[in-house]
Amino acid sequence: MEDMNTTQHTSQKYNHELEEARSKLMTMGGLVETQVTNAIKALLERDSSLGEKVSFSDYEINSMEVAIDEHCAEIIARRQPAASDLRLLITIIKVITDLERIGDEAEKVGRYAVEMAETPTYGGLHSSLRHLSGHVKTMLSETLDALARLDVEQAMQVVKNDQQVDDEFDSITRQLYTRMLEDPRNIKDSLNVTWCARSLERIGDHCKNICEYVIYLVKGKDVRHTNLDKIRETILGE
Amino acid sequence: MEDMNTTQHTSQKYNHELEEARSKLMTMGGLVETQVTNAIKALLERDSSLGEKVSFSDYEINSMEVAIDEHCAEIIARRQPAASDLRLLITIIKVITDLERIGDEAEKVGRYAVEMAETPTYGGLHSSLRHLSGHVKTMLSETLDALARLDVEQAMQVVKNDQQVDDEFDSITRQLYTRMLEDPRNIKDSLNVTWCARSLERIGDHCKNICEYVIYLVKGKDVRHTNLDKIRETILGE
Amino acid sequence: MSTLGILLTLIVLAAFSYYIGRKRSLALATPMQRGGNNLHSLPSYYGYLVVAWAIIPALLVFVLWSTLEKPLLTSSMMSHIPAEYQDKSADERSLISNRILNLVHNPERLATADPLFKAAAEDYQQMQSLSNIIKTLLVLALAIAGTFIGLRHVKPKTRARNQVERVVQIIMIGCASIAILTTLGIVFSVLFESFRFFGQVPATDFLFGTHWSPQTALRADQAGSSGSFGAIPLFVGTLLISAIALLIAVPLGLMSAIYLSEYASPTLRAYAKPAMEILAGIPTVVYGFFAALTVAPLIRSMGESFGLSVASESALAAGLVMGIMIIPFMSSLSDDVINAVPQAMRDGSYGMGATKSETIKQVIIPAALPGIVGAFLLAASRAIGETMIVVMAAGLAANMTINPLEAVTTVTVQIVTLLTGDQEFDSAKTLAAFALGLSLFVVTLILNVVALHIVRKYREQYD
Amino acid sequence: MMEATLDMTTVAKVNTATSGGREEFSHTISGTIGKPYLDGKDAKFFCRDVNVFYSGDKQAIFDVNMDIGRNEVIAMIGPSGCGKSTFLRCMNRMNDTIEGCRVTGDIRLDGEDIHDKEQDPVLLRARVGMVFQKPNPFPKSIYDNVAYGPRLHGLAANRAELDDIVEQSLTKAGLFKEVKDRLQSPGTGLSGGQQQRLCIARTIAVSPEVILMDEPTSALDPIATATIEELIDELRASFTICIVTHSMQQAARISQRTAYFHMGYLVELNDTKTVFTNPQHQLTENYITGRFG
Amino acid sequence: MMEATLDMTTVAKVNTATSGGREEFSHTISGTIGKPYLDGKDAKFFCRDVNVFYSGDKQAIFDVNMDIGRNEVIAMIGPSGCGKSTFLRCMNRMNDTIEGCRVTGDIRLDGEDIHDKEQDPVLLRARVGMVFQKPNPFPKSIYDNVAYGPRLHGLAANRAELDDIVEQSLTKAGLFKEVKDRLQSPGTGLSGGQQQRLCIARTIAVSPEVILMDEPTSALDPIATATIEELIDELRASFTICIVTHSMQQAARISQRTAYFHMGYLVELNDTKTVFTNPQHQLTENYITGRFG
Amino acid sequence: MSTTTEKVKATLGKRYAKEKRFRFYGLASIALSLLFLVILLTDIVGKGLPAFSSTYIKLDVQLDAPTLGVSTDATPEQLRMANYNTAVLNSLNTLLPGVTDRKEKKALKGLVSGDAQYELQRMVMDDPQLIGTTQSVWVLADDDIDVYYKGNIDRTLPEGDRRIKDFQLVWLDKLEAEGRIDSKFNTTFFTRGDSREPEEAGILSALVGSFYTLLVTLSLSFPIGVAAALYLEEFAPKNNFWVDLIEVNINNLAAVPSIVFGLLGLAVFIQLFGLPRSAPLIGGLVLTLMTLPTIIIASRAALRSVPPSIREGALGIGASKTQTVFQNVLPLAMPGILTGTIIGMAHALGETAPLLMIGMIAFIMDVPDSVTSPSTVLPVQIYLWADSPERAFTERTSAAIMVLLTFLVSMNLIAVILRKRFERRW
Repeated sequence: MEDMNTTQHTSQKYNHELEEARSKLMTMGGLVETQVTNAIKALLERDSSLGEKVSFSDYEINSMEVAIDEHCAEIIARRQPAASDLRLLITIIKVITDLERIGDEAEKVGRYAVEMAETPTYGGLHSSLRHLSGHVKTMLSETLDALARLDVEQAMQVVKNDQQVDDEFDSITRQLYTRMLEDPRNIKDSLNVTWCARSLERIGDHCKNICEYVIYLVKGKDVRHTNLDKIRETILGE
Repeated sequence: MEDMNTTQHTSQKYNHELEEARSKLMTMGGLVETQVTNAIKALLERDSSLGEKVSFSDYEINSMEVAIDEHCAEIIARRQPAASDLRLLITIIKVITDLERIGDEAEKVGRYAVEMAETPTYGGLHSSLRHLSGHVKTMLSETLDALARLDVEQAMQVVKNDQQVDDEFDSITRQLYTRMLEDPRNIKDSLNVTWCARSLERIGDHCKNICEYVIYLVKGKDVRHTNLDKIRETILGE
Repeated sequence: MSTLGILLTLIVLAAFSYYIGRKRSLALATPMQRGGNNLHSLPSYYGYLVVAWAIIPALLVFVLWSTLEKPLLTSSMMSHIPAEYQDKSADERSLISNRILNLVHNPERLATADPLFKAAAEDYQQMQSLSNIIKTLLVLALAIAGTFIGLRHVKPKTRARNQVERVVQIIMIGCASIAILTTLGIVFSVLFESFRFFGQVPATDFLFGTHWSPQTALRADQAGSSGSFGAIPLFVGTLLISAIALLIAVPLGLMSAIYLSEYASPTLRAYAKPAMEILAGIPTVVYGFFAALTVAPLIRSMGESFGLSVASESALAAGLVMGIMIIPFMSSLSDDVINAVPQAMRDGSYGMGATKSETIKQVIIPAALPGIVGAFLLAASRAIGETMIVVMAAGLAANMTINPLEAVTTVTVQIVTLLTGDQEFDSAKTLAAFALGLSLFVVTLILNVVALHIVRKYREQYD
Repeated sequence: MMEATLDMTTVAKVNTATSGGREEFSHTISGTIGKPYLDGKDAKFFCRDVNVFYSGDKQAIFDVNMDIGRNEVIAMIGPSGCGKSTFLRCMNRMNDTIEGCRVTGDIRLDGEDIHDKEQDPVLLRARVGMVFQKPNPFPKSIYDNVAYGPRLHGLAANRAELDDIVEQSLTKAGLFKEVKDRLQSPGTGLSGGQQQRLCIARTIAVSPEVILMDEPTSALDPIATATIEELIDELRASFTICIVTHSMQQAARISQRTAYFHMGYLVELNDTKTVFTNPQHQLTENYITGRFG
Repeated sequence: MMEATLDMTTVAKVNTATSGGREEFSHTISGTIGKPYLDGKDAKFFCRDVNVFYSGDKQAIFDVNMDIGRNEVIAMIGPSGCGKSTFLRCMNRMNDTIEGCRVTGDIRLDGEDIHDKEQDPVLLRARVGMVFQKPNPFPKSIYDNVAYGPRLHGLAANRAELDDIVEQSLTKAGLFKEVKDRLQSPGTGLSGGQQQRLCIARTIAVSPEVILMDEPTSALDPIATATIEELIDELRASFTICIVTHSMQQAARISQRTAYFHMGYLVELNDTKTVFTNPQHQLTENYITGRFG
Repeated sequence: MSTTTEKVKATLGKRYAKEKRFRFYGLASIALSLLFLVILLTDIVGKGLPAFSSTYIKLDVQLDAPTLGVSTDATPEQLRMANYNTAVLNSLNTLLPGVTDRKEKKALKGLVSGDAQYELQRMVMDDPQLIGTTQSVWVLADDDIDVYYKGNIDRTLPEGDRRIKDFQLVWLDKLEAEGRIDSKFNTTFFTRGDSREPEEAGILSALVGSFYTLLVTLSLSFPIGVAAALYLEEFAPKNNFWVDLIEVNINNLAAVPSIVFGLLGLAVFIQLFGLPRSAPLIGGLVLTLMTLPTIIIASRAALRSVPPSIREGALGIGASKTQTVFQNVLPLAMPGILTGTIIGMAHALGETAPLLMIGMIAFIMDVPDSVTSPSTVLPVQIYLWADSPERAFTERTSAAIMVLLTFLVSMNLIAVILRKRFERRW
């Protein structure tokens, strides 16, 4: 089976239910993306009110997670899905956990952004942080794109990009360490930045997870905890 | 329905499959617990070889996660479970994600333990860290216990305890900050300790998640992202 | 040995050959694990196989011999009588042969018989006993030889079961073919005599003539000596009586069936159905008696009280009783077809809010209609072919009328009249009966085939 | 009225049939668990203390209480012989056609007692249509099958009206497209699934308010079953539908509420989602999850 | 032998039946997808290029190739009329009993060609037992039902041996406990599920190597079905089992491998888990997920 | 309330009226049919019951040797040829002395049945010692006397309109006063063959004839019928020309008028094969051909009612086709087959028309002793008697019908019981 099943179920209602689960997922994804964007914006532009907004908006994502989980459980109970439908539902169940965690991380970033809004500059860190958050934002939006379009190629791209995010995070950590050594007054700010960077890095990890689920959904193969070359081999080679 | 269904399915094989899923879950839980214990031990006793062992053992947990996921998907596809059986499977699918993350955190702690084995002392932090890790260990083992015995009371206790862990983490963070300000040479170590504490705190969070799933599994009610009083009300009051 | 003796001996032989056949197969078998053995078939099949070898050839020869014995002996006997008798006509020769055979069967009369016949009879007796001895010996020899041949076939590899089964199947095919033979027998016997009849009386006269008076004159100079054989009055009479019968039987039978299967309580059904069946089981001769002695006088007296002239053997009486006779036939056939309509159909209609009678009229009857039409045709065929009632209650006078109060005669009545009593097989009068039989057969055949076709199509719909 | 019946405490010790012998179960059925009652306004059918007896003393249904809502699909499930079909047949008094069957209790359709002396079963069955296990089209043309009910009850004043009713009913049953060129050919010539849809069209044609379905797909293959299930969902917009099914999956797929019957008792009546993800009674749970003994 | 048949390229344009009319599908069936072949050692049945024709030119099965393993439960699924039952009946030559049915191709049981002239269908059927859709116990006592086969084939030398076979067979069929006190009562007096297990016991009694089952639970309720499914799983230890079922869930529950038939073609034969979580052919996927057209 | 409800309500009254009417028609049909049955049976029973008794007259017969013309040591042949007639006459003369008129004399002799002298003959031949004694003997009265005593001759009619004249009535009154007239159970009816004299006529020969005929019919039609049914239902290839032909033939033969079978018997068995006329063998053959289709059709129906799953089950275990059929299907179908056979036999027993064709209509006094000796059968006997004008024959006809019906009803009863008994197993 090369592509996802696009024909319709005999039961329109079943189609509708699956469609609903997917669109809820995408809505949640959109919400999470907004949260992340806002958090990053608040962080970079030191917008404390936006940061606050982000930290208060997390409950929406949380309640969406619960609702989608329930919806999926109901579909499984009522429809006895198999094959691609079942994979879709399991993927959704898994993906929303990651999305919710991304939301959590965004919330944290938002909270730190409020705290850090007072700090004049992050010094040289600003550009690194901007770079990292740009990367993570792209990664998230590509992830959601791969999820929406069930695009395996793009998902694999994201998995690959996660390494870059990790590398960037490492470089930021090193910079912060240096900065703290340079001037102990920076320690508090630097620590906050570290936490933010850490959260952003984790968002990247979650994106990677989501993309792995997308590959599972489309290809029926679980590629988690497998290195990239192997994934490529598994998916395309065979 | 007051308790979990303990009667047997007409299909012995089905019983067996569900039992297997559960026991795999418990095995994974055990493995994670060992990892966490080892990681903490390595951290507190500055045992770099144990820390290395922990950081290399994570792949086992990862592969277990994939295997259990697959097993659950197969049962759903083949058995069309409903009611408590379905909740069990969904819970397992959800719980293993958290377990795997706990494993990841343990791996991180292990890695930091290796790094920090050189450091003579953590100063006053040692006892705080010991305290926190003791707490987390208890929490994890209580969580696994609640999971094994499907004990809602205990699960609720764990959910409650998470707040303590968070508080302890905050106090450690504050101590570290002070320590870094005191002597910039401590910064590197302190940062490592922070990361470890952070990981331990996250393990606590994951334990809380798992316990919320246990409540869902037994009571059929999703209590995630609900505050504790409300949970009590939902579960016991109604 | 007598026929019975030979048959008994064969039965004993069969039992014996079964026994040794079975025994032998067991002796040849090598046992395998769990009680089984290497025989292809169960031991009893080997027994049956030997029996088949022993009995079938012997029995065939026996039957063949017994059938051919008498004609052969007779012809050989006839060839031995003096030449002056050989020239006689066939009739006379058959007369002579009958007389000789008579002597053979009644030996006490031999003493007083014509010496010529006596010699022939004695000759015949000798040949007969000789033939009997040969027959007995031959049959028994064949049976014993068969047993041995059969025994030689008893080997573990022999597919005894398959062979026995083939034999059984051939016997069954033979049995099934008797139906064809019967039809052929009917067709040829009736056709043959009918052709002879039409040789004497033109078919058109028979089919379109309106005057029926088959009595050939005793003296040649009497008027109408040849008789007249216009069968139209008979056909009209038959149709009249049948129509009366159907007029009574069809509505009554159909409505009874409907009531019994759709309305009646189980108790009523339990009593009424067997009661109707009794009506069906009463022999026609009883109905005839009833019609002739009770109904006909009753109708006559009732008719007279209304000032109508009613013949003592009126078509009405015969038709009425025939109608009664056909009621259970009609009702049981209708009952069958109504019950064949699936319950689901009724539920469907009740579920729509139909009343019972609406369900019956609009769903069940239309669904059962082909079956009911088939039943009607079969009833008609039955009425046309019915004999005893009309023989006893309808008249002999071939009136061409459709007045049910007059006497009419029917085809079957005429056949019986013409063929009972003394007959000469060559007279037109006797042969006319066969011609009538032919028309009766053809008409009922057409009705039956059409009816059965309809019923079969109907059944297939719900099977 | 809800209060009056809620405190009813028919505590029955239930013997659960095992496929082998009979084994005593400790679960008791005390009233009905779940949401058997609806707001008075929403209830189309209102059933209280329904008991059904078969010839002699054999009781098939024990004190069933339930409301059936407007435009909902309610599914009745349970092991064979649990009384689900018997209960269904109470609702249009089809049990009247069974010798020796006696129904007691209060069943109301839009507030009218269906056992009332004034209530006519013929009229009732026009209002409460029924579809059966085996497709049972009459041996008439497709057109006449659908026109049967309207003709019977004199619902169409003339041919044009009748044509209209037939076309609409067939359309609603999702069959019109498939048969519009052969309305005069016999209904028995259709495939199993089409026949069943024809039966549904026939039932719709008299514009009933409620449609009862007694295992409508048990004689059909999965494909035809899927089509019928889809149709049932569409029909919900215009009718109240009660469906008995031995396939719990089917109940899960098509119903809004599910009633679980056990040995003549209504054990649980709840939202379908709840029944299949979190049933309240142990017996329901056992049945749903395949723990039969 | 695998290589020889793998490159077979029966490319057939398939019309998928929709419940309404027929619609052309673009999917092609070119050979069988999945794992139709086993190692020679493991294969109990070996089927190559099996074609079945009904009276005249109607072809019911097209070039089916499959191996059936020892002690596996292989399930055959597919829409009605897909040929799954027909194929099943090839394997013990039950198709011989159907007028005008012609089977071509190579079917081997343990390497022996079952269509060989030397091969007696009667003996074949003793080796390849069959259980049918409707429980069909003979109207004899339970004992005689089970003893029928052993008597027929002369498997028991004496009464004690026969008793032994009967007891063992009933025990294997999970029925002995339930009926041991009434072995002489008629088999038709049992419940549906018990009857079906009796039929299984009857089949086991002649110690077949393979048991074919043709929708063995379609006439049973869910409880009896569950018991039979459980039994099938236990029987797998001693027999090779081929089961035709119209319930894909059943196939999912009990089989090791699942074969999907479509319009006479074997579309996919794969591990059951694969078929139900990740089928390889679009047609299989459509059927499994309920996308019928 | 919806418009549907209103519309439906409007039509209800009319619909229920129709329903009632229809129901009534059905009930009336059944009532009418059963009424016919009751009338028929009461008519027959009413007419036939008297035939089971007959009137006897007690005579004191002097069996002196001279009158009889034999002595006590006479050979049986001589005893048989003795003159018993005179002895009877003498005793009558003694009883009713003074009869001189020729007509009256003849009437006097006609008081007792012609059987009286044979009754004496039997007595004497049984015990030659009776010769020389005077015996008091109950002898059969003449049929007219019998009819009179059963109340079927009205004394009040003018003398010319009745069969018993005034002087006879005087005699009878005298005899009755002496207690010499009595009514006893009619054993003659069951122990004798046909006779021209109604009081002597019995049904024994017809019964035996029927028995032989049925024996032939049963022993041929049952095995052949069952074998044919088995072949057609279980073995015959479908859509085969010959098999279809056989089927069409059988179905058709079942509905061919019975008289046509008579024609067949006449033309084939008697003319072609030269088998003896009037023999149970021929009757049996003809009836076999006639009942075969019935048995085959009934057997096939019985076979078909055995569910195919039974066959599949047996085949699936490895039974061959023949084993399946004989071990599983046939035993299950047997009750149905037997029922069909019994019903076929009942038809055969009641059948008349074809037997008329093959000459079983002959006047047979003797009881047949084999399947080839000339005989008649019960229904033909009924037919023959029904034609006889004597009132006493009408009685006996009805009585014979009662006997025939008894047989038929019991056969049908057996069939019903059989069906009931074995139906339960399904």
